[in-house]
Amino acid sequence: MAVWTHVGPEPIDPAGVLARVGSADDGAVVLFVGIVRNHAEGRSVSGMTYEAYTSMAASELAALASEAAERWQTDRIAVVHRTGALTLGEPSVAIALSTPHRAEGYEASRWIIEAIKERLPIWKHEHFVDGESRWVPGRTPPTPAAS
Amino acid sequence: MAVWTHVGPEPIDPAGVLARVGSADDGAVVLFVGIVRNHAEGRSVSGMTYEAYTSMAASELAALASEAAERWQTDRIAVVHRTGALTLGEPSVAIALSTPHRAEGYEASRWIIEAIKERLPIWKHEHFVDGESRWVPGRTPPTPAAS
Amino acid sequence: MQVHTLFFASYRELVGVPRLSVTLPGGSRARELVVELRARGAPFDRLPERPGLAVNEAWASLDTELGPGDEIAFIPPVAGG
Amino acid sequence: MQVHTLFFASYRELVGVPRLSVTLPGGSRARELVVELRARGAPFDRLPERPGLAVNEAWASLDTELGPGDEIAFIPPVAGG
Repeated sequence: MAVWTHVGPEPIDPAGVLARVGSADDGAVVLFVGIVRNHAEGRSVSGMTYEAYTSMAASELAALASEAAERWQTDRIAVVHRTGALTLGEPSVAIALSTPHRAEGYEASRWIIEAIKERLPIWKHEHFVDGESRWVPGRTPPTPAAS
Repeated sequence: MAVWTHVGPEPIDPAGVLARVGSADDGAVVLFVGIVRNHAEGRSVSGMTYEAYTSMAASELAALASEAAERWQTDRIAVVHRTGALTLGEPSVAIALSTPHRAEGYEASRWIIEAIKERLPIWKHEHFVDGESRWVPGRTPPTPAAS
Repeated sequence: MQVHTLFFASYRELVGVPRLSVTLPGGSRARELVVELRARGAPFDRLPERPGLAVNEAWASLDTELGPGDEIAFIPPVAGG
Repeated sequence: MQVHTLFFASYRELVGVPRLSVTLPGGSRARELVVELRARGAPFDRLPERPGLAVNEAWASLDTELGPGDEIAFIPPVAGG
């Protein structure tokens, strides 16, 4: 088994991501799926376009999944982030992992989605039903430690 | 949509449980799957038999899922617990739910699996590779508040 | 009055049967049922003095009052999940 | 030396182009690139003085030293997930 990650425009099949993890050593599987929802801050949303610096997002995602693998001692991790125009209800991100015990599974899953939001060079353009759109406010990207 | 729960001997299909949740109002889906693993406390396990007070386990599971639904304000919850003889790697429990935001999804999922372990009248008979078996040590069942 | 007992998992193995009907005086509480069973000697005296209990599929205590036809389950420490 | 800049999302919209090659003195740091671009006036003066940066797909700062052919991305606040 090995850590698997992908960034790209292909539709995400959560069950397929789920099928990439699990082992006879593991007692717990946790899957997180982020989906495009129909409202944001009280406004009706019609869709979301994900722009990415794809090559860097892919290497950052691989790096953070490896960090999680080392920290929680499991290589049964699969993470995919979608790019491009998504309609309501479509998955934008899916994180599947399996671990011997459940506590570490929930922890690792949560850590990965937070790290994705902090470290992946990806941006969301939110389209509202009223025809307006905006870049979703994001987080200051990381800077390297002073050398 | 409505809370769905089941206790019974049918094999669990995690993708099918996952498919029962999700809504255009929700931005997050969390699935937890508990599986029979090949070791426990350093011993090799060959399988696990789940005995249940099935009718009561079913009503307790429905009750705790409804509690979670009220507490986290989502009726997109599906939970199934299996009974009978399971082989290594088979799911014993699956919990799928969707919520507007991810924090509540992880919280609700974790709360449900802990409540299952505290409140469902279910027992595990663990079979070891060396031929021995034992009832897995459990938790003192709840007692009603003094009236 | 007659009540119906159920024994699960390790308690079922202890007493050797999964169920048993018991006659008790009217107005008995669960405590009286446990005492009555344990007084029968082996194998029922292997049951704990204060087992986990459910009456009619609801969690109960030794103080829970019983009625005719009630189903009383003896519940060992639970281990679902 | 020549370096290659990339502008994403809101920064791409601000400057109107997704990429641009820029000639800088050898030994320049990212700071000099930002200053050079902003000095060009509209629309480049809309870029912030301290944008998020990546050099060759690694997170960088204004102090990061640049080399010939480097790819420098201007990274607005990120919002994946």
